[in-house]
Amino acid sequence: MEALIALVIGVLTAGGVFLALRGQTFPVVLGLTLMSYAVNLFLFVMGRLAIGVPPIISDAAAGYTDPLPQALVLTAIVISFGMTAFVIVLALKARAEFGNDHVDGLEREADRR
Amino acid sequence: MRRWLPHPLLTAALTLLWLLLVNALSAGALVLGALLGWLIPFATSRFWPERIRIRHPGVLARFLGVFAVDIVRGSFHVAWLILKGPARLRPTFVEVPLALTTDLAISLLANTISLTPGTVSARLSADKRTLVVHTLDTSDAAALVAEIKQRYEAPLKQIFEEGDA
Amino acid sequence: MTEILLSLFILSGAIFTFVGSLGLARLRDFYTRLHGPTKATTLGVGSLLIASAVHFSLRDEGVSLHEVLVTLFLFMTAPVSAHLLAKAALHLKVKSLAPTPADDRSTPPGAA
Amino acid sequence: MNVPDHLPILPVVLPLLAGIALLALRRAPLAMQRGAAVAATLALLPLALALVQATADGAHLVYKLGNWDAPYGIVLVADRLAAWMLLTTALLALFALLYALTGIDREGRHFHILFQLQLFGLNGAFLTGDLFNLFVFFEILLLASYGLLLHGGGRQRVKAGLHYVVINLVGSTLFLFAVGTLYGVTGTLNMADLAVKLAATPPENAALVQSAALLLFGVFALKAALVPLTLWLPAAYSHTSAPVAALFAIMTKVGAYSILRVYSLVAGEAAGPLAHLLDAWLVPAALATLALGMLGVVASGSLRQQAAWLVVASAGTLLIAFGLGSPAALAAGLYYLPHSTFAAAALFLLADNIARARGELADRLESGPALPRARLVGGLFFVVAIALAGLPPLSGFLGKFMLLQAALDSTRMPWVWSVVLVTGLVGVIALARSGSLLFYRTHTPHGEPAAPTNAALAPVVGLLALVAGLTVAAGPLSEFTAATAAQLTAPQHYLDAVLGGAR
Amino acid sequence: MLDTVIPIAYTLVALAFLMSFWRLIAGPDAPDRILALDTLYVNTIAFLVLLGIHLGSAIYFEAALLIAMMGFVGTVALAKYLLRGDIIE
Amino acid sequence: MTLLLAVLIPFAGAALVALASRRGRSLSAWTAAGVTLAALASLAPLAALPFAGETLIQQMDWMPALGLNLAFRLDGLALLFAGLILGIGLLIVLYARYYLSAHDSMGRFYACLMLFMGSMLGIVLSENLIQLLIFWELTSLSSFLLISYWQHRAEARRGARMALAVTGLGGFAMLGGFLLLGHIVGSYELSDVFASAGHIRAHPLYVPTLLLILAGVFTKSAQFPFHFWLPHAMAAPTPVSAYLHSATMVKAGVFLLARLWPALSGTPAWFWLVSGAGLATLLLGAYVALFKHDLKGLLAYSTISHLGLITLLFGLSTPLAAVAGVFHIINHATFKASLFMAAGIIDHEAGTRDMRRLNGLWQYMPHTATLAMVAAAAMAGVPLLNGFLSKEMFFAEAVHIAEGHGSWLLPVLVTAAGAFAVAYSIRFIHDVFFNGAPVDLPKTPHEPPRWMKLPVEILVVLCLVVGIAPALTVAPLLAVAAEATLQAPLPDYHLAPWHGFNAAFVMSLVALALGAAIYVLRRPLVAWHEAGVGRLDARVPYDALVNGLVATAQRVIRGFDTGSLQRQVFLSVLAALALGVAPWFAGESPLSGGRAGLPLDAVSLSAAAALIAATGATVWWHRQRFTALVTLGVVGLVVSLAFVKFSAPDLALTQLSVEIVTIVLLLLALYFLPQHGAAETSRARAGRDAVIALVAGAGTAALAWAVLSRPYDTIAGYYLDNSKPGGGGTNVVNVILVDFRGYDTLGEITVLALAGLGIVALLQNLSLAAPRGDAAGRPWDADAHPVIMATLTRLLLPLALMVAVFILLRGHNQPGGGFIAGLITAVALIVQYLANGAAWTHQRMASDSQPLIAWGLGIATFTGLASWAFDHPFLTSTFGYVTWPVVGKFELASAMAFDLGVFLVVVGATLMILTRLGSLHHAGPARKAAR
Ligand code: NA
Ligand code: NA
Repeated sequence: MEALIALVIGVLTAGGVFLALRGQTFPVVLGLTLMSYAVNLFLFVMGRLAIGVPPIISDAAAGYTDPLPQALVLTAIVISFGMTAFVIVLALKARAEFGNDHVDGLEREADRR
Repeated sequence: MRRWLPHPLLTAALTLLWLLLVNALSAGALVLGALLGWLIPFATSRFWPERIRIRHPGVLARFLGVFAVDIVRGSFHVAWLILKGPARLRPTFVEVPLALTTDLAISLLANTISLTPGTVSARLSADKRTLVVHTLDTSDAAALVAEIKQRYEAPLKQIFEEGDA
Repeated sequence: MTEILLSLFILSGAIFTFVGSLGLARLRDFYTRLHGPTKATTLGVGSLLIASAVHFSLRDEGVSLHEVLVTLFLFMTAPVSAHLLAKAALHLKVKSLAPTPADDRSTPPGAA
Repeated sequence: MNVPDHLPILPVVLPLLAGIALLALRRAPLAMQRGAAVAATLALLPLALALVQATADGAHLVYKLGNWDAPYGIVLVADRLAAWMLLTTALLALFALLYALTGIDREGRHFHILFQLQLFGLNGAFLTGDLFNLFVFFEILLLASYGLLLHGGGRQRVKAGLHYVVINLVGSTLFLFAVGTLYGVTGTLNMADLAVKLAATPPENAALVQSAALLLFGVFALKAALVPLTLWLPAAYSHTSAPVAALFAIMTKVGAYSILRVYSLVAGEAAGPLAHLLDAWLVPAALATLALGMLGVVASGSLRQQAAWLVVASAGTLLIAFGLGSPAALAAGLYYLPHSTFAAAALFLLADNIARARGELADRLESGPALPRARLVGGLFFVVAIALAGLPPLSGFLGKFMLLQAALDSTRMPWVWSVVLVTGLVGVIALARSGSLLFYRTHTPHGEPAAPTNAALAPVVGLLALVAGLTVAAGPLSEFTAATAAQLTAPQHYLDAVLGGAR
Repeated sequence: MLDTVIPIAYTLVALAFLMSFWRLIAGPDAPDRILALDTLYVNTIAFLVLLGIHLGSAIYFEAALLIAMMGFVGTVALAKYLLRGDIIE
Repeated sequence: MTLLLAVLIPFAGAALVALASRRGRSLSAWTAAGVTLAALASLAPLAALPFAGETLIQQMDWMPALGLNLAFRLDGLALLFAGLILGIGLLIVLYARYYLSAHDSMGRFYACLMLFMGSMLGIVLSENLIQLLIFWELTSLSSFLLISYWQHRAEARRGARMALAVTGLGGFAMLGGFLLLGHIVGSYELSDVFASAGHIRAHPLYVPTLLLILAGVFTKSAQFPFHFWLPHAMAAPTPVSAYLHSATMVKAGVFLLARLWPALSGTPAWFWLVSGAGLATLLLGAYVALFKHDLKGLLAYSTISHLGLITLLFGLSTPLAAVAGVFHIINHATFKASLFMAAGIIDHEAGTRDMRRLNGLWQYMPHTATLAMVAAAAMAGVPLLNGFLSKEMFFAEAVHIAEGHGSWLLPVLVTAAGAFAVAYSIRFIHDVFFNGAPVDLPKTPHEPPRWMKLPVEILVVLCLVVGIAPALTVAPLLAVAAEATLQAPLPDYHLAPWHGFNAAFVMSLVALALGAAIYVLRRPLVAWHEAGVGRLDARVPYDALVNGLVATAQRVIRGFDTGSLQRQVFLSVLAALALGVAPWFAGESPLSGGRAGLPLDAVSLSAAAALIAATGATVWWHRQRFTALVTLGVVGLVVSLAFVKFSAPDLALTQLSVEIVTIVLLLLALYFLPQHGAAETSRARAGRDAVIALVAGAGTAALAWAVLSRPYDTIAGYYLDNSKPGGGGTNVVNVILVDFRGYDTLGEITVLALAGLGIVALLQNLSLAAPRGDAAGRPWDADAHPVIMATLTRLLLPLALMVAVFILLRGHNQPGGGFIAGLITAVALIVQYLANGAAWTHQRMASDSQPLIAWGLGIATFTGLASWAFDHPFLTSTFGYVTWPVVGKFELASAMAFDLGVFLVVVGATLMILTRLGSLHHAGPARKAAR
């Protein structure tokens, strides 16, 4: 299972990086979102994988997984949500300012130096 | 009374909802549920200013029974159709002329249709007088329309609109 | 006995869930595919939720009915989703096996 | 517990409360908003000074948030370094804010709220003793900086802002990967606890923790605009509004500060597999940054661009000092830090004054008609240029002198000396060129351009007064930074102060 | 008995999930994909309920409830986008 | 600290002068003179000390730990220079008063002059080398201002920049040299340096130290090959040239040679470097001076030549040569200052400095001509003038050295240089004052004002009296200065106009005769020179160097900083890869640890397969944006599923809610963006990106695997143990969020609030054209708010709010909490917008959600602050159990209030973001105008 999760994190990162390297705002936003999925998963599994042992104290519980990474990921999710929202709006602002949706405000590849 | 408890039905429903959420029946839960059930409608009343009145509780109960049976029946029917294979289906669009006038009743009818045997309400005309329904497997469109009108529209009309029109 | 009942609910729930998605995968046009999830899958989940309610009511003291809530939510929302999707499909003139109705030309009441 | 016991949290809570108050006051008259903003910023000064005083004897004030012991709860740790950073920030912020009051705060919405929350983020980052909390405060100061950077809008600004935001999002992702890995290996987040645990890393985990620590370094390097992660800075700083650019003079220092803070704890002499971790990376990258920065200064087409590249160069200089790592070098860097911050800020503000007075020509490095109040503005430019080029007698020279002297003991001395001295000369040549293009009139003026106002020049003068203060008081201040460096190179006290309760 | 039924149920749900996903990839039209996503949400609810029964924990209930709510919102938003482009107008 | 005071007086005076200039031109001149006199007066009482054989050292701490103190030294050498600086400075002040025209700003001139004067004084009075360097650089800076005084002239600007660049170069080198010297000696104080002379010369770092210091000396004193800036500095007003190039700026270099002579001289390296540069400069300057048509150009090269002479003398390393060097410093200062002033008078009166046009001025200004002739004769080394005396000593020393080395090359060369000096001096006189009639002068020359000539007269008198009676005049001063230079007893020397008919005198005679001959033959020589050597201009390579620097810089910067975000992202990823991968190459740590993992199961495998496929689909279809959005939804769903599966219900709830809000956000944005992305990258670029993306993916996967396959020790146990007893909640994640690490959460909601506020600020004045139809060109559906959806969502609202309250309240003990509750609330409200439209919804709720944010942040912060009242740190939580009749026992925790704050911020920020974005095209200018 650990290897599978590692693979998933790797795939998400690869997809995120590839999209972040695109030249238009929308795929870049998608890429950043994928990256945030990757990093949230990564941060989460740093507490190791455990099934059926949520960190909620009860007499019946068989055990608990590490709650700290979960708390960290929660914070990270919220923060990346705020960031994503901002970057999306910024993409619109850029669209309005540039007249196109290229990250550098260029119409075509040929426009660049 | 009306001022202090504008939506008794909603309050009751929400209290019940709270008990379901808490998944326990205790005095504390009831009190808190009732409190919230009383407060929340104040916040949401502007979204739903008119009161929902149910005029024939008996009809409603019967309607719900029919509906429940139809859902199960419909699901088995659709499952069977799916398993039988796509080739034998006779999909059709039918237009159901509506006698209902209120948005609530029309919406409930549309949802009922969507949840019951092989039909999905696909479009409501702009004048709200016709409902386009897609069926999965129908040979007689007219019969279907008639059944819908008789089986679902009539009771809904009775429950929500009688006396209004 | 209860375990048989429970198993029955679980199994039928799973089968309906499966069949709903099967329909989604197998059927030949969007409109027919729409029927699978809206009915079979919804009922499948409903069935599983009943199993859950039974299970937890029996295991712990007290009745577990909060599963009703999920069912209620699904039954309230699934038809709306289906309706909107069908409406969108009609708008987009998605390929249909059945002849599609003419565009809606009626004017809304009150429109000039 | 009485008020002085809460001292470490006050510089964090105050701007937060100010931000909230300003949010509540957003419909109040502008004068009231401004008054509140200035009062809040001004109030940071006594707090920072009190912290400097409280930490001057070498104490580490540990503030246990939520009353939870480290490493379980988050602790704030105020030491000389933190106090120094806070004081620098408070002084800088005050003048940046005063400049904004000349009307720039009205060019967009929420300026004062964003400004206060920016300070909240900065102060929080300087005080925290927890690595993940550092991430959180990085995000606060970044998001606030996004808002401030884009304040006022405009095509160039939006483009620079977009790049800045995206590249920082990539950086934040990297931060989390690094923190995550460190937690995954050590099971802790408190910097002191991390230091203790990392020092005891078994050999089979060595590469893993090194990898994580270097990724973290990558994040800080990005914030510090270290080569090759420099490119976001020139565009962002040269296209934003002047008070924001001035305030941002501290932003690269946040990266440098973090490098110093984290690696003084986890990569010191006794740090196990992490000992001397940055040795192979930091100084070469910093030298390249300084060189690139100065080339940028030479290549710039406008004064603001030049100022931005000077920020890059100063980040390079600072990190050379931090990279050398000896107490003397750290002391030099820490002395140079406020200097370069104030001087760069002064240049951004002055450039804006010049740009506004030159109309169409703005701050482009092209000769034009004589400026109104040319003698005063030119005189100020002369002083700023001296400060930034590191020429005598100002603190820039003293900082470089300290750095070069400190480098004498290093094997990298020839590299450090060559780059620092040659870039110094290049800086002089470039700034002389700018000055003569901007201030030496080549044709007679047509029309009456708007003269820079006293209100707009006063913050420049104020910042230069700070530079002068750094120069005059170089003795005691360099002793303070030497003491700070000593504190940093002997982290055991930090560890004891933070973990005392837990061990 | 449950020990045999639950793995079967898991497998069926997993297959359902994969088939829905297949439709999402295959399309061919946007409504198909939205429908498939909606179905995936419902499949997930089924999975969560199963997991709850299997692990004997009521902790997954809220997730199921939330998926029911959120899945609906997502579907509605996506469908409205197809209809109107501007989803909040 | 009298010496400090003396140095500070001119600096303070500069400010005074600038102030005085507002009150009239003369006042600033008088103030400047007063300041100079004040500085002189402050030193006067101390002047006796050097003559009494005492060295006055005054110190004050500045940066004692670093060896940089304010330390001043007054010995003979310093006194001599201070006298020259202030004395000639005073004459310059007087002269400039009449020289500057009505267009010239007196205030600026005198202020800069005072700054320069103070800086020079600082150099010569410094005991600490670093302090000396500081004043050294200040002379560069203030001379920049002086040279560029006529800033409207391109050559003035260029000359000033060149001087600054070249002397700046030297300054930076010298800083290195002084640092090394300080390192060798262990102190920057001159006294310590002198005391360690032997140690210094034996030190392995001696040669680099010497080279660096000499770089400073040679650039400042315009020694070959750094001489070229000096002629260009002639663009300065003549008083500036007279001051800078006689007694001060260029003399700073030779002053330093004298100052460090006891510590550094006497080695072969010193001998060859210093005397070599001096000799080359001497010859070059003397030769070129002859061919300059510009009066000041001639004087400039003559200055270069004389500086070479002085340098050569110090380079010879004999005490006697050093004495001669000091002597020539004095003499050159007097005759060169007067010559520059005379040249200035001529320029001032005749309107040109071109000797081809200036002829026969004797008839117009005989008085000035007489003065110039005497000064020029001194420059030529004519007997009975001061220049003759030091030149004799120089010739004698050259002969002496030659005898030691057995080579007569040096005497021959210096005689040749002397001959050229005679020739250009004759030219200066004959070409200007005689040689026929003037050619086309701009104005008719006449004698200058009385007071303008006075400084020249004083200096010329000095040339004479020193030349005739040196023993009675200059001898004591020279003795103390020379003794201070040597830091040793003086050698035997004799100051007199007549030393008998010796080798030096012969050389002088030869030089005079040869010089006259050269002048006579000047025409063919000029022609020959201008056809060859004269075409060489050091400015050309200098400009090429500077332009090359600029061009290189621009090329490097443009090449690196293309303004491309893609490049930045690429570099960041690359850097991260390099940093992350590097440690593994050491090869000591295995990638895998030994920890046993969980078994795989079918559901996880299918979910992972779906996630991977969905990620691939998102990437593959990123240009079909809507589709990519749907596939991204699957990714988010599976990630939530993973959270659920691995015991993180809170995370799953959060991820699900965020997921939906993000999709709504992206849809809102997509409306204004192209539905289909254009193909913007080449295949090769995409291939490169794919490779780096895959490598980055492999890297993170490996990192994750490396951690997951290892055991770890965590502080988690503490949270599990203390959550209930210490935090009052059983949901440990929530207790961490609102209590153990509540500070993080406070930060997190601030981020969210900032996002909202930032977005509002961004969206201000933003208007975007709304597309009329979808990507396929279909017009939008007419039905904006389908009835069925509208009705049902309204019904759902109270339900959803109830759920939100439930999630909020139970969060402390069960999965949930303020954040999720906030998102549920926000989503429930957003659905109202979706179903019923913004206008309808705004009628039913407050459209401004900023108060919610303020309240939320405020509640959270004040909850934290409340703990102060109980003497606890910020954010200390408290909880208790209350029992009410009927209701029973329930928990109240301050953390719940904190969570309420979180809830409000989330609702406020989310609503704000979504609704602002949703009403974007309503804010368009067209709509506004219509209102
Ligand atoms: Na139906
Ligand atoms: Na002539």
